[in-house]
Amino acid sequence: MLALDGLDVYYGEIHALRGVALEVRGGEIVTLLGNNGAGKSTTLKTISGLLAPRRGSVVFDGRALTGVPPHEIVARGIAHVPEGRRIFNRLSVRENMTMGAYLRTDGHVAADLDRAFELFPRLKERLTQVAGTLSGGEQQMLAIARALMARPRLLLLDEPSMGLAPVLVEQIFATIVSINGQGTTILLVEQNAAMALSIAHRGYVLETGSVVLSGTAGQLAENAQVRRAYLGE
Amino acid sequence: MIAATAAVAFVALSSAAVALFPRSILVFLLFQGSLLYAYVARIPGWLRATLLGAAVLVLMPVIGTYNGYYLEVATQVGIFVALALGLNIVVGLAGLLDLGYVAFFAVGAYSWAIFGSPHANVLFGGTGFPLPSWWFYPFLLIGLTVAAGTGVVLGLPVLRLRGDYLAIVTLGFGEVIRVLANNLDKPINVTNGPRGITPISRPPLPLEVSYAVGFYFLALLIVVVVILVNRRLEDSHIGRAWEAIREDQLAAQAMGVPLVRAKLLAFASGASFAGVMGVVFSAKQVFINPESFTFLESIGVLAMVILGGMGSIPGAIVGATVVTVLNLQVLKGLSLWLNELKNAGVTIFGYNLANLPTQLEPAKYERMIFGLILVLMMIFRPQGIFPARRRQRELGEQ
Amino acid sequence: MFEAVDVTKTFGGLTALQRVTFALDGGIASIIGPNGAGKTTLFNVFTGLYRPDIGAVTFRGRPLVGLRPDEITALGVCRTFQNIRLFANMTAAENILVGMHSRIRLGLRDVLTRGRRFVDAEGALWQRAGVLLERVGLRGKGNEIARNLAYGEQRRLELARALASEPALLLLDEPTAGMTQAEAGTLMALLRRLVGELGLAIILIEHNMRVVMEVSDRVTVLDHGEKIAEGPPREVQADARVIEAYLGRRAATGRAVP
Amino acid sequence: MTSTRIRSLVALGAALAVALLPLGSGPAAQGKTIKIATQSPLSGGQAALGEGIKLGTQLAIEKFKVNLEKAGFKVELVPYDDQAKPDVGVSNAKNIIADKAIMVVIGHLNSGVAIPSSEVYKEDNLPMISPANTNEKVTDRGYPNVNRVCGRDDVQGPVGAEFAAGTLKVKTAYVLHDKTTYGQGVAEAFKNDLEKKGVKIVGFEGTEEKSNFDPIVTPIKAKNPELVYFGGIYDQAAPFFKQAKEKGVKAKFLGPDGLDSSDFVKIGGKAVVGTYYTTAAAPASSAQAKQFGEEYKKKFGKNPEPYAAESYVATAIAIKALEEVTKGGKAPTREALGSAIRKVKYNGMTGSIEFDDKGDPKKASYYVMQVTTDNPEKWSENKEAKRLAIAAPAMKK
Amino acid sequence: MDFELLVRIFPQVLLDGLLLGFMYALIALGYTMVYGVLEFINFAHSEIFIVGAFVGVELLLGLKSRGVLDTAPWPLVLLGVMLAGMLASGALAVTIERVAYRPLRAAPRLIPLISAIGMSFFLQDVIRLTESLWRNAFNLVYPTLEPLNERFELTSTLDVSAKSLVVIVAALLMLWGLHALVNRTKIGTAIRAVAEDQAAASLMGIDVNRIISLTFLIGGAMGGAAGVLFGVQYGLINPYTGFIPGLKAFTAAVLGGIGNIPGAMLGGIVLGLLEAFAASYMSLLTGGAFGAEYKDIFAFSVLILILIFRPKGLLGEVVRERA
Repeated sequence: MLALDGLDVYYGEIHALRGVALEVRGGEIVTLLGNNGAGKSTTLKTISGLLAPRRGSVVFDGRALTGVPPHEIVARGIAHVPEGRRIFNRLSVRENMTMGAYLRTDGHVAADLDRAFELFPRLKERLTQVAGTLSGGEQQMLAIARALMARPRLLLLDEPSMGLAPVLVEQIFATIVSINGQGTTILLVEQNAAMALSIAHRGYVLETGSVVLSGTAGQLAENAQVRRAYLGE
Repeated sequence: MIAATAAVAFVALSSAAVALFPRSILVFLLFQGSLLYAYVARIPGWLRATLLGAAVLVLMPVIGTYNGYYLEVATQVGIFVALALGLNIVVGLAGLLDLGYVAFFAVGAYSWAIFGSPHANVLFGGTGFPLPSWWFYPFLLIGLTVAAGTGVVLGLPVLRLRGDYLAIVTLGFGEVIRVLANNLDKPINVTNGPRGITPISRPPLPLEVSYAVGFYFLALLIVVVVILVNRRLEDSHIGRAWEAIREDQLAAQAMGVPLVRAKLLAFASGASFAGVMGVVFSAKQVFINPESFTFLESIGVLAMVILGGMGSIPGAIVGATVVTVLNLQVLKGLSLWLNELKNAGVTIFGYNLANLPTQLEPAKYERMIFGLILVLMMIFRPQGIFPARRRQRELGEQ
Repeated sequence: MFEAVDVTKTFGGLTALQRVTFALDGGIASIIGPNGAGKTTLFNVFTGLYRPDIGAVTFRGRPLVGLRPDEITALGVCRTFQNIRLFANMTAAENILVGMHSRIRLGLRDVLTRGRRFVDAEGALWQRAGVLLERVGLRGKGNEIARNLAYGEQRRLELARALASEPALLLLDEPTAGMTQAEAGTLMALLRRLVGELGLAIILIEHNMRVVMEVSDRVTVLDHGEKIAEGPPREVQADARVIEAYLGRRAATGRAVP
Repeated sequence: MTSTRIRSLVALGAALAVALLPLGSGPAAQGKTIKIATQSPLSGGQAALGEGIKLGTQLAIEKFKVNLEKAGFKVELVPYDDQAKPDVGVSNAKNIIADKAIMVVIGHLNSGVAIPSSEVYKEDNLPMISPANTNEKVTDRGYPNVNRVCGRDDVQGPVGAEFAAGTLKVKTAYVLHDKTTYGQGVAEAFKNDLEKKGVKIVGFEGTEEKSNFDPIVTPIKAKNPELVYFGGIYDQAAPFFKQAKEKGVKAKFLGPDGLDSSDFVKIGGKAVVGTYYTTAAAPASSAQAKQFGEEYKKKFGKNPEPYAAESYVATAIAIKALEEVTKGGKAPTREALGSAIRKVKYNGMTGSIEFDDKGDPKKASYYVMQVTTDNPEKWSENKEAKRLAIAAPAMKK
Repeated sequence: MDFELLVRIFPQVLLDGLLLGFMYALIALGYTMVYGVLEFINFAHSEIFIVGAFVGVELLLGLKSRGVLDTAPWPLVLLGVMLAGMLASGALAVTIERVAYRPLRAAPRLIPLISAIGMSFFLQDVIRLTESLWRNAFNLVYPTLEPLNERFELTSTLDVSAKSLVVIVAALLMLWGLHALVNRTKIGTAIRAVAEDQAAASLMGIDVNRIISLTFLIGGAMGGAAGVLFGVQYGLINPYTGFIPGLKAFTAAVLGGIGNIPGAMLGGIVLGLLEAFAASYMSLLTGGAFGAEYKDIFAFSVLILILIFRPKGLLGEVVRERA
């Protein structure tokens, strides 16, 4: 479904990604592990068009995404929940959701709104509330719900557990699994390696901008290097 | 070695050329260019210092005897360099956007203008004024103090404001000072309103030199002092505190930087440079009125700082030089040259310039070109001509 | 040494802190709790960014309420920020030197005359900056622009900058956020050393429960602006209210601790 | 851009400059060229007036240069833009005195620029004839090289006062000015003289406002004066009078020579018909003035701005003096020209002009004109209401 | 002090101030729209505004020379002219953004400001060049639409002209329209989303560049409409006329809380009232010691005072600094 190959990305002079290659197949949950600065978020931003690679290719459904602006990438079926949630604080919950469905002209937006509220009943209670006043967990829910409003076939999630209480992290991960169960493919970047490997099918480990390890979630969880660096053993 | 020879030759040749063609603006630009080259060329420090020193101390005054206009340009460059350096502290280092900077210049200028002219008699009665002309020198200090005080007065109420709110308040303050200067001829005649104050005494000069040369050296001296003070402030805990405020005010305060004191000091030091130069300006002009202190002047100085490179001392110097030379020389030179072509009836593409309608008079569109240059500079070199560079330091690491 | 009594803070109608009492005499204390529980607000009250509506904060017997943040720093309380707030365009060493600001005893005259006193003092500052960089493992990075440092390095630089003010009490707001377990472990070891070597007291806001449990002498749990539990890590971990509001059952039973 | 690139750029610039060297070094035949410079704002908000000065000069040069050309001289105009800024004016002045071919300066518009600039001209005895600077200080310094063909504030103001009190016989007056050297100067002189004549001044204010005069008009209307005087230029006076009239102010309107432009009625329309203004320029019914107006319009496609006529006269005087000093084809000097200018007796459309020892016209004739129609084309048909001649006051020592 | 006079003119001064305030508010909207989205002061807005006024005057003069002006119904003429002014100013604003601001979007905030100042200088003289070639004129005068000059005497001390009423009505309509657009439509929500977080907005499928262009278009169009109304109201324009009202409107925008649409309105009105009362009353209150010339000092002093107590303007949200 999605294939990255030989991706080189720079921030000014800094070489952030060095020849990253990875693949996501339809229906999977794939996770990217790595410490901060390894290039996980950069990878996601390059896929969604926020960053332009200097070399290499991003192919989605057989069509190249390089050079395509972010808003068109959304139209092709990729939604990106960025790090730090980035909800629109001054917009209401409903307006945030409407923005998620910005490009849609079909008549099913209302139905999708209801579906999203099934996943996140808390949001329905706060429909007219200004998003900035939501709690951290609710904001994360809103960020994911908002992305789902675009009816993506591939969902990019960047650190959904960041800054959340453990009790909420469990909820969010359960929701991710159920979203995947409804047929949405997921590429998950996560600090919390244990959690991520527990729900993912496959994973990649990034270090200083390169893929150093890949395999099924089970293989990675057993890998000594992963256990030492990311599972803290 | 090649660079050293080139630099020396460049400076020498261009100054000789000025002597040969004293009216050619291009030649003078060449001379200025040679100084810039000497500054950026890879040559030993002592050679650089010698070349630049010789150029400003000896060559420039000599050139001035060939063409006094160049000396005037150089003096005005000096005045604006000091202003730009002062504003650089406030905007470039401390990150406080000030759109009314010229107010401090006005305060300095009026302080000497009032006491250095018979106008003070109107204000205080009697015939004791103007003060003897040597008072000019103490007044450099008084102008500095008054301007610094004004800086604090402005600084105090606006400490809580940020960014554009600060900008608008400083803009308002600048306008208030100008309008006050324009209106304070009644009920008490402090500034003589729009008619301005004249004649303003000029200082006695130590040597037998002309006023043009005298003011050149005076401006030069002040600029040197300002640069020195600026560098010392910048390279100290005070300068670092300013930059920290610019980068992140809240974090700076949490790290122990007293915001109020640091910001007031920034306003005061920036203002004091303008104050000193105001005193010099009023004596040089012999006449001042509020027209010299408009909002556009503040904008001009801001453009110098940003064009040169924010927070950078060489940047502020070069920025002030470029803008002043551009305004007083290049654009003027260009329109004079076009005018000459026109008078000579030169034909371009089969069109005789003498038939040029007066609407297209080149002298009328100097500001348009200036505006265009500003836009282009920002687009193609937004960091300025000489962006600030971090100093590399030896650290106590084992 | 540090004491906060009945601290209450409201924003508009929203109560961010409700009669929170907190005391520390040394060692490492952690504050945990769900997002929006008031942890960062409490830090902001401690460091003078917010003034509490009610309540007193004292440090070594001196009241802190009403003092400006820089005055509190000068007294020996310094902090880091949840989302790193370095002086991005200054070098690492300069960042640390700004941290020393409240300890610098030079006046405007010293700066302008640049006499012996200034040169010596300034030299000593840079020397010490080097030592601090080395302490947090940033040796050789002194001349790098802060913005260009890697994320983990930035976190450590922020710590060094806080240490530069010679604090007796250090407030760290999620210092391991965005770090892998291995990196977090290294940082905690460093904190432990600091407590041991310098006699520092540290208050920590953390989400990484493994870190909290390993390093803290005591844990305080906030929820909705109120203190709901306090005590040694093991006790707090077993507290029913804490499990309900924050930890969740999985974490409490020790399975797959995140 | 790295410093290497700066370096290469500088080098490139230098090479370019060398290549262009001969261009900027001025024409070779300097000795046989006489240049007349103008300094006035050619850009910015006051550009319209500044351009009038330049165009008036240009017209005069073309008209009167014949004799000089016969004597073998080429006469050229060099217009400088002083941007109404003193520092720019001074730097231009330095440039002007360095160009030895420039024999005389016609300018400036603003006294604030003229005073410091003339300090520079004095360094080299370069004569300056001002068409527009009415501030007393311009000539009261007693410089031998500084002259003006326009009246002084302290002459024109009293002319207006004499007319208001003597002819119109008003009892109350309201005075507004534009807060410029000129406007305030003439308004104050007017007000002081009028008070002496026993007229009650019900208000005296300044304003920099250019568009919205509502809040100023409201109290005027309430006070209901018989006369409203505006010290300033037509582009402010016309909207002011217009808005006042529309709001129901019933007073007569009076102003100084800044109103003497056909644009005054173009802007003010019917509302300003009947307005009086004082001017030194003769009514266009006089043959000379009429001819000037027509030639100006023909050449530049518009009616003359205020001070265009004065610039024309100033240039004519300068050329007359130049003819004097170049007799027999000898090269003129600035100093000689300066004293020659002081000796010129010129009879033109602003009356006969002869300078006194300060450079003021010995005797200024003033006309009080009344606007008769709202058709700008017929500005020249304005009616002469009164004629007065007043000598400039002697230098205050 | 003439107390009776003071009271007598009060209603008129109030009305004068309101009228001026609406004018400022209209211009201020352009600043505020752009600021709200890009946090950037579009210094060239005064020229965008004055271009509207110039297009208006050219059209009216054109109609007049064809003799249509007096026969056509005035509301139609005015509407047409305003639309043309809005279109021209809007297009100019979009072009300026594309050429002079977009390349600088990632640069530090002062850089686009200087670019805008340069643009302002440039445009002033371009307008002047164009007008001097086209009409050989510097000052242009709005032809009068006779019905608009009619005055209504409300009381013996209070009257108002038809054109003032038109300005007030037009201002209110435009403000209402703008408010509705921004708060009640999807495109308005998108504008607010872009204002808050451009990257996140692009991840929603919003074409950020288009939304920014749209913002400039709307802000510019408001400026153009204000320009035409300004010309109709005051009659005289020249290439530099825009500068001072632009500066005042910018002040009004900041006073109200920049980036806030009702704030621009309120700021404009407050500034207008301040100026009107200062200009009318200063001399009466001080017995002639101070006069109308102090109105700007008065206005700016009050501005400074207000900002000291409300550092984010009258309606600006006081954002809590998150540590």
